[in-house]
Amino acid sequence: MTRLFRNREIWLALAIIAVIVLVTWRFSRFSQPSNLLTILNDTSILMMLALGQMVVILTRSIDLSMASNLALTGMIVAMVNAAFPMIPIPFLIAGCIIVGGALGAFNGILVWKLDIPPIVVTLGTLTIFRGLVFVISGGAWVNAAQMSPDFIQLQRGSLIGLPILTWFAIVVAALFFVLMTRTPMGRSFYAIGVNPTASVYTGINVGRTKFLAFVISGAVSGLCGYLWISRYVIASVEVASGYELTIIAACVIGGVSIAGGIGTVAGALLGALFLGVVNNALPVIGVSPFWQMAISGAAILIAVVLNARGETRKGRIILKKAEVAA
Amino acid sequence: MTDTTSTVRRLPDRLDNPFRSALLSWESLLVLVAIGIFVANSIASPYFLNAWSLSDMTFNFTEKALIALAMALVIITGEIDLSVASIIALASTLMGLVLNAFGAPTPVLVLVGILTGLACGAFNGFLVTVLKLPSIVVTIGTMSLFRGIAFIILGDQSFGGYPRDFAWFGQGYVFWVISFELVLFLVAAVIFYVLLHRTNFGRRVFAIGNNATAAQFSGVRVDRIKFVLFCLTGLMSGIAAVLLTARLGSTRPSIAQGFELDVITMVVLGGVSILGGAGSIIGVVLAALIIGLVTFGLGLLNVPGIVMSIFTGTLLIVVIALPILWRMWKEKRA
Amino acid sequence: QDQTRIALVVKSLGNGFFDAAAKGAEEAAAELGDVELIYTGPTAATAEAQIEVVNSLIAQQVDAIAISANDPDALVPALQRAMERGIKVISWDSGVAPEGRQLHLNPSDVNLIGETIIKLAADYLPEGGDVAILSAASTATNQNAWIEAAKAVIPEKFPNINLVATVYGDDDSVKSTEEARGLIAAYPDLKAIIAPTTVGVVAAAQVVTDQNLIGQINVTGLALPSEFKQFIDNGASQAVALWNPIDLGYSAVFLAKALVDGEEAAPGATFSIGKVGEVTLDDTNSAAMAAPFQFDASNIEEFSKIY
Amino acid sequence: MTDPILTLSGISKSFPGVRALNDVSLELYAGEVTALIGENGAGKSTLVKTMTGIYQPDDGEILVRGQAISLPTAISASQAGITAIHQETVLFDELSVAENIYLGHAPRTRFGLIDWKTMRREAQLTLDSMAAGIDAAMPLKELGIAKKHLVAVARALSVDAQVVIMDEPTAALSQKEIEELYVLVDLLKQDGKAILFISHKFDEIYRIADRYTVFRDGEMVGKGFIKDTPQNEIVKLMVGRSVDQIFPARKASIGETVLEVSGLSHPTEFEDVSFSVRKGEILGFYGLVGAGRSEVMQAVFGMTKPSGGAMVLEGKTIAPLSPADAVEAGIVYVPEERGKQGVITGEPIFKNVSLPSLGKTSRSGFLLMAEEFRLARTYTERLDLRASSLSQNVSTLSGGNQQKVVIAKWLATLPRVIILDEPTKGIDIGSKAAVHEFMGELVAQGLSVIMVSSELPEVLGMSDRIVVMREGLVVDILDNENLQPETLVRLAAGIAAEQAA
Ligand SMILES: Nc1ncnc2c1ncn2[C@@H]1O[C@H](COP(=O)(O)OP(=O)(O)OP(=O)(O)O)[C@@H](O)[C@H]1O
Ligand SMILES: Nc1ncnc2c1ncn2[C@@H]1O[C@H](COP(=O)(O)OP(=O)(O)OP(=O)(O)O)[C@@H](O)[C@H]1O
Ligand SMILES: [Mg+2]
Ligand SMILES: [Mg+2]
Repeated sequence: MTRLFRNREIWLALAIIAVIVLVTWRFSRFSQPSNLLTILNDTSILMMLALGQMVVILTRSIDLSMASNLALTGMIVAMVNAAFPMIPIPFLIAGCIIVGGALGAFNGILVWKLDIPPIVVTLGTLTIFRGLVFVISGGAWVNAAQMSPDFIQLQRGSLIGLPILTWFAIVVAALFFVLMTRTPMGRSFYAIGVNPTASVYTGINVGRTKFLAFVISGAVSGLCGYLWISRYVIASVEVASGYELTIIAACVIGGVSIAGGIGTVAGALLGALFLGVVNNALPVIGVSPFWQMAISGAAILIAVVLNARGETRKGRIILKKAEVAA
Repeated sequence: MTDTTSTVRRLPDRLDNPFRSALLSWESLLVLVAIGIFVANSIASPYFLNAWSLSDMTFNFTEKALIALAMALVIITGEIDLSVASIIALASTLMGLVLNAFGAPTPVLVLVGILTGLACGAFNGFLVTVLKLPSIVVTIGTMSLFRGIAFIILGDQSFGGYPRDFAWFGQGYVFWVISFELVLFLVAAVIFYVLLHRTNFGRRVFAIGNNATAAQFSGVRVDRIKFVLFCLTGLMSGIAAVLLTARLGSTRPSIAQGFELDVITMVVLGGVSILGGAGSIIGVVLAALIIGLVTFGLGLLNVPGIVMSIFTGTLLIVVIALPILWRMWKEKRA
Repeated sequence: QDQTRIALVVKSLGNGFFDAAAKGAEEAAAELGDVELIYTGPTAATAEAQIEVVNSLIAQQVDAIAISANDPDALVPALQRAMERGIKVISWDSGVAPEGRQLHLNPSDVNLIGETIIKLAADYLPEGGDVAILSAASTATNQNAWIEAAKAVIPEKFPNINLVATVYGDDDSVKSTEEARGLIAAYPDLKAIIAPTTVGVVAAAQVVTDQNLIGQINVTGLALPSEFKQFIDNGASQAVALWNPIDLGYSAVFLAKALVDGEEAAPGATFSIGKVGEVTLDDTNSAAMAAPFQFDASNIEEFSKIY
Repeated sequence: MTDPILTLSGISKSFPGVRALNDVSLELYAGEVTALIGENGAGKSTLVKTMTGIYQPDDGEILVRGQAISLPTAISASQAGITAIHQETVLFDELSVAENIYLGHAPRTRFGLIDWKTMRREAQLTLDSMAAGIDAAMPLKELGIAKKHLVAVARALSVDAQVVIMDEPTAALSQKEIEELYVLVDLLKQDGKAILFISHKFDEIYRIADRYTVFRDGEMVGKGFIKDTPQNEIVKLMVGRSVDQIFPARKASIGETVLEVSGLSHPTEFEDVSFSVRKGEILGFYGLVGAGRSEVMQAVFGMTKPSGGAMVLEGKTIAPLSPADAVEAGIVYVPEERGKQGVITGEPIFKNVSLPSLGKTSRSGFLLMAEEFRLARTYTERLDLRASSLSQNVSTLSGGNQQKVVIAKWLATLPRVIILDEPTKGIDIGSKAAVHEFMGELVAQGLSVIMVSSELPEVLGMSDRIVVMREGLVVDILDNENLQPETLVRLAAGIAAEQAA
């Protein structure tokens, strides 16, 4: 039991429930299943992005280019769809994952082969990718009228009562869960985050593993590029601009340690969900939109403080007496 | 050591030639890049080589570069401050508030701006050094918090009507085409150069960046120094807020949006190691100049800002990658 | 130099509205013959980015700047500097404070727009009800002026319309979408969303469509026919309005050229704006181009092909 | 005489500026322990890394049972039947014990996924076979340092290998665990494995090794059978000269009490620790690894905050809140983890030395480089530091020389009390004698020295008085006169207490 409550995912889940209960107390409609499902659906994209970012952060790296990657892939897919509406959507989605993965691989190669710090690489590609959106589109937007109905409608369909978009998130989360807990690759992300030098001794190629992490975060960004564009039915240069920090915030709130090696799939999902619930609750309880930013900032800080409390390494305890007390 | 006194070996101060290593340094690479871009600009646009043009150019980067000076020190210690742009927003908003609420005179406005910056920096510093939270996370949080407070205060309003003498800080010229902003930046650059490279404080900053634990074990007050550096970054952001507000003549909560990444780009391009422990002020000043030259030069060709960012992004990666590729190439040949 | 160089500076590049305006500006330049048009602006709609654009235009010694400003005050110092260096400065669409320009071209009359956006909602709400406004950035000059005008006109002309909230989507499709969702969640009795911005109106209509609220909530406001046609077609909106952005860009270039050619901008002065007609400056040196034009199911098809 | 299982011949390896290995050879035989002996920086660990696929040799070949093989990765080495306990801990705090043992070669299910159940079971079996008393499902971070080391051993044994390499496996273990390790080595020998054993401790080399190979400065300088070779011969091969293993006579006159610590406590690490150290005295701290000695010292040094207790230095009550306060008061600490806490790798020698003394080498806060060089030269030369220049990066120095930089740094502050935490851990025999010699000099100059050490001969040879700690408590404080080693061991391990009870 005590072990259960030392688990930060539990605390985060409780915090989310607390917010929902508090808001419901004043606005009963908030916790209606339909509204909760809407929130889940609204948060789906952020959840997937947070998972991609988590893998990178686990390896002691950071991917600041995810939002730009998303915008670039999204613009490409929107333009392709506008030009060739007959291409089936599953092909487009596969294309997005490949393009996004390739952009991620570009980051990864620079990190792996040239050993440039990830924050520098992705700070550069953050601006480069977004600039390319402008270059390929000539600055023009692709709007709903130009997109094919399938392109827009796919994620809005529903399956067993849940929107397809939510299903995307569920499938991606399940894949990540298997990847991170059951495959050598997933475990090597943790290993190089916890102790990069020691990883070398266990036969892990640290550079290549980081490269793979960037490919994964890129592929997720690419997938979300399509989902984002078809959700908001507009592709422009400013799509998801500044969103990279929201993604990182979701990871941090979810207990992913920025120092690498610590973080779980459940944590990242809950971190994203927390932001989703808070953002959704504010307008409902009638908080002026001008308060929104300050509140989410404060939420991030509080989450970090609480996480750090849980993380204070209870190193080893020498005194017998203290051991009993603990 | 019974028999060592006879065989004491004399250790020379250094083996390498300092002049030679200066020639091969990062700064000299940046000087070459800067000259190259300057020449390219002069050829590409007939309007570039003009005293007023060059003077106008400096306005594009001085405020960011002022913050970059302090940010360089923060990054050298292995920390980062992403909240600088939001500090500008909050400081500018509070200046507008005291102006509109009490009709405060210019000196009070400047003081409010600077003190707000300092207070925000101290808040960051507190979270990082006392609560021991990672700075990248803390400042992502305060980035929303500070600007969020500005939004709460201002909502959809704006503050304007800044006095004429206040506007001088952002628009005035000290001499001919030399603006006050530029002079202030140059003075600050000299001060920061001395602070980082010529004082005990600077030496300790480098030691922290190289190995904070060992530095602490060596009697360096690591937390105190980090706290001071966050305050310093806040202070410079406050000063930048004064300049920017004076230049714009108005305050909106969205002021200075996105500055933080430009500032960090300058610092990194300037050769400061993002991992901490290495960097120089000269590099940062050169990097600021390079970014100013690139953006202004492309602006003269009416290249949209977003396309310029491709150039700065590429420049960042290429300039960092070049020495590495060079070294790899040399190793391969050896 | 023989050519007159006129810079058309917009809030942000890529926006369909401004691209249409640029088209009109090109037309005007071609018609005038000796005009070289520079179409420029930042990608993110911020004042700082616009100032950098203005600075580089000053350095290029263009003859005139015609700007749609992201902030009425922040651009003043930069534009004043431009005027000091002999550059003619006008603002259009979204204005600059009078000391920062020589004249301002309103797309339409502020009060008229304010009344129109409320009327668009009220026309389809015979018994009245709750409406909310989804605006652009909280700092957008023109939107704020229209909203003020709209608020002023409600009590006397539309007493049964109840304006419950004004929210800001920052002309960002995601933010606008979220704000629209928030409105719908917070105000169960909402009957109409008024979005006096081409980005916000599309986002709101998409949300209403997605949440199957067609018929319950009417989306209206200012919209580009080409972007908005589908929502008139599917019933998410009954009618929207807009002036012709092509004419707006066209007129702006004519006015800028007139100033470069030596005409004086003073209260009462009259300017010819080519095929659009002529305008007269009021006592703040502002002029209004034309009344907003209404689109509904009857005419959207035709106009969606034009802009 | 059988053929060797593993043969290395003509191996060379260079790093930028250092020739770590030069044409060395080595043979390992089934069922025998070969000791690899050499000073710090002789190239022992580098050789281990070339044998385990972590480094690629520049030259030379590796033969397993006469077959030349190449080892491009760590995994290929374990496939070739070579496993190692490395000098650096190859461990992951955030992962479970079982995963630490199997990371990189975890059992898989039919679908290629990691089979956690089998992994945990196998790991538990390996641990139990070593009598480690560790639960394989536990997170590694909850283990003490010695147990962690056992996990590292288990990791090496989890690979089915013919060649087992142990690079200073006993450096972090206490006597009890060392004994258990010896048993394990015997078992491996009986299994017919070839073992390479690296150690600086001659007693254990003579106890378990059959053969030896000696390296000096990256070259192989001798090999043979342990039982035919006396210790001083090996030492001579190793350092190129003969070295006395005699501890210097303590001739300092002991004066009045300098530092008095009373009732020092910490919520989880130690309680009611009281001791005093006098002028010109070496106070030894003995205990098993993990007894909490370092924690006490770090509290005295202001690094960790005690929950209670008082300290009086030369009559003045002090309460250092940070190392800076302690240094100002005149207490300095040479930490145990040299690389992490001692030297600032990445900075040159002179900056390391001057760091705590910047106040003295500067004028009103501004650096005076000439002063810094002078200060650094004075103290490093006194310690006979081996370096090419004062601007050499400390990371390029060998462990022993790094230790000298740390000591020089503190001497330059002219301290009253100097605390040395495991000052000779991992240091070769030549440098060790120098450090001991030097401690004698320090006390002769009137300093007080506190020496934390887990090595009995060192504690007994150097200390005037000895504080014994166990599980965070001071068990006894003894005068070092006619002390029997057994007494100390019994006190430290708590055996005496049990017998009494
Ligand atoms: N990665 C490296 N880069 C540069 N030099 C290195 C590297 N690794 C080892 N060296 C150098 O190679 C030499 C041999 O080092 P090695 O670690 O093999 O010594 P060792 O015999 O294991 O010493 P110890 O007894 O202290 O463990 C030393 O001079 C060391 O500084
Ligand atoms: N569980 C652990 N995880 C990580 N590090 C540990 C752990 N236990 C001990 N250490 C580290 O190992 C070193 C020795 O532990 P400790 O200080 O408890 O014992 P000690 O009695 O001082 O022993 P020593 O003789 O090694 O100094 C310390 O530096 C400590 O930080
Ligand atoms: Mg070694
Ligand atoms: Mg210890």
